[in-house]
Amino acid sequence: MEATRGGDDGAVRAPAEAPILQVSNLAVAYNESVLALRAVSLSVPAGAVVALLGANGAGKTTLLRAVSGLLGVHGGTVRQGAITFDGEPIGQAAPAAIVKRGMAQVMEGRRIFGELSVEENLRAGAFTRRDRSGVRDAYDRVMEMFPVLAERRRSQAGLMSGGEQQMLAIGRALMAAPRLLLLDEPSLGLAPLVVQQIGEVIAEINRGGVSVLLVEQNANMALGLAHHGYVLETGRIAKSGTAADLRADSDIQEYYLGAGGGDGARRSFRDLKGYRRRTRWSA
Amino acid sequence: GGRDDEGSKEPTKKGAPATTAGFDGKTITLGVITPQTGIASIIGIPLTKGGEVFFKGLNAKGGIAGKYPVELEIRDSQYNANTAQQNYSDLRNKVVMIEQILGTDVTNAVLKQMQADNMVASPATLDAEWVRDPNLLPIAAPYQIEAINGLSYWVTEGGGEGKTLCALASDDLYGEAGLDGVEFAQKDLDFKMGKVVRFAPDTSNFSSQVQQLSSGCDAVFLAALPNATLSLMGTAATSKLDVRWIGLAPTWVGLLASGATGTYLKDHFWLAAQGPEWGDVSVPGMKMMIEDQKKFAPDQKPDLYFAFGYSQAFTVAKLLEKAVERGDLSHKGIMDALNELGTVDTMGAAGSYTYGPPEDRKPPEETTIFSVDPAAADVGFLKAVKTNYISDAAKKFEFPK
Amino acid sequence: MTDFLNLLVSGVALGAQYSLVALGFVVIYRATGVINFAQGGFCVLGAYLAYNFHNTWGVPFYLALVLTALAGAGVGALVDVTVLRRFVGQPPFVVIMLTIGLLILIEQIVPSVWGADPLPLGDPWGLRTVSPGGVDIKVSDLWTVGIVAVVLAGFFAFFRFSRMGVAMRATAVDLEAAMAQGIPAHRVYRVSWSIAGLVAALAGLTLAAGGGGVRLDIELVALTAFPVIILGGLDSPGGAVAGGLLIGVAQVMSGKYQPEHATWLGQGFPIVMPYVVMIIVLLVRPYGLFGQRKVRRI
Amino acid sequence: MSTPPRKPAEAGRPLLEVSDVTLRFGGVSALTDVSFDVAHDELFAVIGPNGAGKTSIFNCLNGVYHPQAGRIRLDGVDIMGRRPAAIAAMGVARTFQNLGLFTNLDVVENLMLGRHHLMRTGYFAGAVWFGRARREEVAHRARCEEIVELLDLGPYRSRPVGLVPYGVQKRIELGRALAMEPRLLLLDEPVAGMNLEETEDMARYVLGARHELGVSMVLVEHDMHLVMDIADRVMVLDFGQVIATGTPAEVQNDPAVIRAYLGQAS
Amino acid sequence: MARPGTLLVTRPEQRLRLLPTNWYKAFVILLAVVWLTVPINLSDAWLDVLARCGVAAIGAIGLNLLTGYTGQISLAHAFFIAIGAYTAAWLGVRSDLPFLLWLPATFVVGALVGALFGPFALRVRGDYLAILSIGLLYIGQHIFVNWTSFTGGRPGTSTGAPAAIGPLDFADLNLFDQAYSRRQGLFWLVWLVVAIVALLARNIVRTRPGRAMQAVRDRDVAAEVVGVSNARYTISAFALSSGLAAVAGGLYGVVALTVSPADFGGAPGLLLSVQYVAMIIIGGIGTIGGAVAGAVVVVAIPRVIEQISNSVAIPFVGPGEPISLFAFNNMIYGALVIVTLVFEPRGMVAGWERVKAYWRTWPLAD
Ligand SMILES: Nc1ncnc2c1ncn2[C@@H]1O[C@H](COP(=O)(O)OP(=O)(O)OP(=O)(O)O)[C@@H](O)[C@H]1O
Ligand SMILES: Nc1ncnc2c1ncn2[C@@H]1O[C@H](COP(=O)(O)OP(=O)(O)OP(=O)(O)O)[C@@H](O)[C@H]1O
Ligand SMILES: [Mg+2]
Ligand SMILES: [Mg+2]
Repeated sequence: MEATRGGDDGAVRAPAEAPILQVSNLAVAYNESVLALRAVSLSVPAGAVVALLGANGAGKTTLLRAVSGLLGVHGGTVRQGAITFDGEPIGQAAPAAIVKRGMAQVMEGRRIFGELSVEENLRAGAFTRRDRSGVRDAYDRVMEMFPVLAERRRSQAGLMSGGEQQMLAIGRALMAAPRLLLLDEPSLGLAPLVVQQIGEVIAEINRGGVSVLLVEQNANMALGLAHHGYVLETGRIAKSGTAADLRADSDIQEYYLGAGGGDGARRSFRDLKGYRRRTRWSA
Repeated sequence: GGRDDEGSKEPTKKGAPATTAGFDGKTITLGVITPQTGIASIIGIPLTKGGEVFFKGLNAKGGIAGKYPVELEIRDSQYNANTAQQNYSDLRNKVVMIEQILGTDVTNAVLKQMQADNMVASPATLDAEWVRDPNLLPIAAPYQIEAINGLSYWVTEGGGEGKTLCALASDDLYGEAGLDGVEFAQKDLDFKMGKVVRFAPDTSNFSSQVQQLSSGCDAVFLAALPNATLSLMGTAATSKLDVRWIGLAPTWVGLLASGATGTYLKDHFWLAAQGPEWGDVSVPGMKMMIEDQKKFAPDQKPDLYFAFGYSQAFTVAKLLEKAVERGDLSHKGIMDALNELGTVDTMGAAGSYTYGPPEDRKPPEETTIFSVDPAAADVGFLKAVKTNYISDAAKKFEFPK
Repeated sequence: MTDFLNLLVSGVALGAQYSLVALGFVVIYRATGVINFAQGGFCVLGAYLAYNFHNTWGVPFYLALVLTALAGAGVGALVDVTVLRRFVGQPPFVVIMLTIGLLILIEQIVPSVWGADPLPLGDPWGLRTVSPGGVDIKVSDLWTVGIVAVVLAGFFAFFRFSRMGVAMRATAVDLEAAMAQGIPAHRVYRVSWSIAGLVAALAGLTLAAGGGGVRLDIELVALTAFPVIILGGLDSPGGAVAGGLLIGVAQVMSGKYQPEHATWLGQGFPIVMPYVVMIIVLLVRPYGLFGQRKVRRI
Repeated sequence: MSTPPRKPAEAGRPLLEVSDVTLRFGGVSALTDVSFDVAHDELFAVIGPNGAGKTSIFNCLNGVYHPQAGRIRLDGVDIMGRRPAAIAAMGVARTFQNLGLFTNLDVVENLMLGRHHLMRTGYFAGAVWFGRARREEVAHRARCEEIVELLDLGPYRSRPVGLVPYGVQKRIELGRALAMEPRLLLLDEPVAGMNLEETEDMARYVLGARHELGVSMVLVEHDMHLVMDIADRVMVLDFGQVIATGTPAEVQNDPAVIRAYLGQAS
Repeated sequence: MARPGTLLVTRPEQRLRLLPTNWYKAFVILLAVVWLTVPINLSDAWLDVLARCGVAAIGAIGLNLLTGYTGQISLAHAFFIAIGAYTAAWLGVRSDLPFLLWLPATFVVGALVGALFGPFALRVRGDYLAILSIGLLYIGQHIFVNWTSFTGGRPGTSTGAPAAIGPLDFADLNLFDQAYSRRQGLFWLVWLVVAIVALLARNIVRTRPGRAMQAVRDRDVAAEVVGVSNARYTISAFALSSGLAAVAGGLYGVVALTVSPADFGGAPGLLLSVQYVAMIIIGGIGTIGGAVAGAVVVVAIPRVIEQISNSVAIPFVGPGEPISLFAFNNMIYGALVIVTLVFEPRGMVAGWERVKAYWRTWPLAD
């Protein structure tokens, strides 16, 4: 799809100075043995959309887990480095406490509560909120955004189609009214029209002052929305810069956007057979 | 190791017995396999206590034959057949005999192994089928006799003549033994037989049973275990079931005498059990026990099972004395001693039991009829109505060969 | 007819006791997906605590009832804090094993503290009955039914209106996702174990009241509650009560009528009966009468 | 640039014939009178909005769902009402939208499970080991190693697949499906969650498999570039109904399809 | 970290070795030596405990095939053990079949009965199945009590079936002019069967049927879709597991000489079944070695505790103290279960793996 906004687009709020999320020099290991992140530093300025790109297994999800305090569930530990949220270290905080401070996420693999109804899923998303009217407004907005969910309010979430579940996962994260939203591949399995819509939603939320850390394989959309971007490669930050810089980068075009970045020059998937890939940029 | 180190070295005739498993030349070690934890420990603990107190008393006098003190190796069977087998394996080369083993299932579970080892055990269960088991040393009148005596008392002295008797029995070997007695009594005594209701041993709600008994019964014979009796009597009292209950010894537990149940039982319940009223020092066996109890277990509350354990230990001591006299404390030696033992008189505590070769054994026939007195804590709420009663019917009962 | 009504009443009373025990299972299951084998232990502990409050420390009975409930909740919370919280996120299997370990401990602690002999609770209900229309109803049974009703209503309100209600179920379905929604798993578990402890203590108390006595084998009722919770549906409070009543009545009725009319079913059938009912119901409805089907979609 | 889409094989009857399949869940109609054919060696794509019923078609094809009406034939044999395992043994393989890997087993074991229906070792032979079990293990493992090689799964080969990254799991799924040596391969969103590079890899694997093994495929995917590039024919579903079937070019320009699914972009 | 050895793997056959390294071979030889010498050096009482451990190990392997490998939770294991014990009594004692006939026949009967229960598992799942299986225990008890001609009713029946393989009568062993006690002989016999069962089970789980079982466990719908019939493998796992339970039951009968419903029915049965579940959890779910290790620990630990606490003085514990020795023993047992799980929730085998991994990476580990 077409990139609609860039970092320099006037429609998006200019990011404020102080980073809302700061990850510095982070190393993470699973089971005391597999090093998934090595010395990763990254920051999300308050009010900004930051895209995080990277191949499968690069460690994107791991980074989000570290930020949201969920590493322990997977047997992961932070080996070194620090994470601050709003200037305060959250390295040791419990996931619930972190969410309570204003961080919500769309998890990899949807992870909706299959046995709960759509409505209950959304209520669970608003767990940390006490303002009833705010919750009701958020609920109405989600329903408006995804009419499919409204139709199936009372049905068990687990029976819905993959894409419908993904919408629910996004809706659930929005219910928390976060200040920082972590999105792990929100467009996964969504139809093109809906992807477009999600892009708009993210932009809109961001206009409302919410900072976003966006992990996406749909690099076109991600870099279209983001002010900044990082590229993660086998646990290291391989590239970073403004979205515009990244879009102009030839490697990014090669691996994420399709050669040339524009539509005309895109390689057809049929012609891949003899194609030899360029060597990677990172060691 | 590994070999059965069973079999004593050279039985020395009439001299000091040779050392053997459970006897180091000085101390005689006996095994106990009994529930010390879990629900059945209500019975197992006082029972074991009674035995311990007896042997403390005996040891104070020097021990068996005045020179061999006795030690008990107690194992907790948890009332579980499987555990009991392991308890037995553990004990078999450490003890001269099993002084006490509680539970029909538990005893059944180890009986086979005991036969292989020539081990003698004294079961704390009054099953008649064990009267003639060469490896067992039962004491007191079996359930059948208790039942017959109880019913006989009801018919002859309790106004039961010509009336209708119903029965409520737990659906296990113990209940069956009781019902055997009822069946026998029916042939000999003048009463009509009403409903016979059986219930699974772990029943906890007796409303349907009580309702079945609510019409057409003047008296109800009861073979149950304490926990069942508690539930049952609560329901019976609430339904104001107006019958005469005649319960076997294991139906009893002190809590029955408390509260409204106690009031109900006072008028409606007789217990047919062995031994005199607690503290009835006119009976020599009881006198001896009370003396020992005061000395060695002053906190012990009146308790049927304690008294039973005491009498049991008394009988076991007699057997050991015989074995010492024969100069052989080996497992086989004890079996032989049991065959030669003759009559053991518990001085009124649990009747006189004639041992000897299995086919000649003859259990005692006396049963005491108790009534419930909620105020009489000093006798364990059980007042003897008729001490060591022997009915004519009981004398006719033949034990299976 | 009064015979039948009397039986029905006893069946309902028995069923109410089952229900109360079963409700304790349901909370834990809803929040953790674990069948708590220690529930019977909690019941026993509750009964003995009630004994202490009322008899040893002389607290008036109805106050003792409240204190017992609170103490039960405390026991649940304590168990959670000391042991269970280390197991958040472990597979249900492990936690079930853990509850078995707990049961073994409680089974030994209780007689070590209070002795093995049954004790009188000394409740004012005793064996008192009321007899509307010739049907005898035990006062203690009326109270049991009342307590069940209150607890059930509390459950409904809790699951309906409290954030914790949804949070519990969410936690049971997907712990990690729940934590990612800001649901504090530790607190959810503590709350559910406390509620389970509270309900268990009340169950223990009602079992000991009405002449039953405070005794170790109160624990066994929890075994009988297994078919009850399955019959109703492991995660359904309403189901626990419905299942309890159904089994209670069926058991009492079969106790009377099976020996009279269906002797071919063998001796001691009423004990097996709950399981037979359970198996039949499960074959028709694999998740019990009111249980929620596990969602399985690919 | 792009080679012209391959013609569906004219000769003989199609490999897969789906006619008038209707599937309802309570009130929800997931599929209404859906009909299509897939020829031998054809790559047939199914697209449509979320919840249109694409996955449900797959579920009907391999016997997980039982449609209320309609007929499904594989090579002329009616497969409606058969159990999934039986259909799999007839040569229908699939990948799952939400991943259906055996998470505690490693990569090779997962692939070996794909070959389950090609093997014969039973409990007895397995327990004895020497003889058939050993022979089969050796032979089939060798085939699986080839697939590991082909899909670049080497680095993950002995890890429980639950612990490997999402994208790799998708590749393992493809591998397992290929290990089944199917006649018909159903791919449910194989490149979801992959970046361009990985999508290209996946496309290569898929096209390679098609060339070398000659499998027919049904592809469900939301990545329009991929679909339009590699599919021979495309069917579009909306609310469980077929709204268009045709070559990628035809479908792409169908106004109904644009309205319901594609939007103005692409 | 890959083990250095695996780097050298070049052909698939090499991955298929049961004992991939010399360490494993040495370990197996060590086990064999222990097996041979233990009866010479231990007292009969301990041999009895160990024989029971071996019996339990066979049952636990069976349960692990069902629960650990196929993911079906069953608490009816005691029921199938009972079936085995009664069948052995019937075939071995009353019909006097030799060991090599009655033992396999026990497996067959157990497997058949298990297969009958299998279809329930297809309909009812997870925890519901677990409790449904408790129903089987109670119904089993009802049958055992009432079907007296087969089971002997409540008092039970004798089960000292023959234990001779050819000229070697393990119940009364005479070898090279040396007589061995029944318990020595039975130790050798039982653990021989354990070894055979473990080997066969190990082979099953690493070949096609075993993989299929694990597939059903991990994701049953997907398994079905790749061609693994859920019905077939669930039912056959039940058959296999109950067949092994029955073998355990048959051997239990040989060790115990008599069985009755009090061993297996109702509440005692539930206790026994729960113990089997404890074995596989504490040993390590989904491993054959774990089942064996768990069985040894769960069966032997109470006896070990008993021995130790009998010989040391512990404050507040003992006659006249607030806590009886026996209550204390059980408390320790309960506490041990809890502590083991706290320390290593995935069981002893996982703990062992951890230790191994630690040493392998030792210079690197911190
Ligand atoms: N629970 C775990 N245990 C062990 N290793 C893990 C675990 N989770 C992830 N890893 C490893 O950590 C690395 C990074 O994985 P991660 O899931 O963060 O990648 P990702 O960038 O999110 O990939 P994808 O795009 O496929 O989602 C991978 O090598 C993966 O195998
Ligand atoms: N087992 C089921 N029970 C109830 N409804 C179902 C079930 N399976 C599918 N549905 C419904 O049928 C419709 C079609 O679902 P399906 O999964 O086939 O959609 P899809 O086209 O694959 O969508 P997506 O692109 O989001 O994966 C959806 O509305 C879904 O909720
Ligand atoms: Mg990821
Ligand atoms: Mg789909």
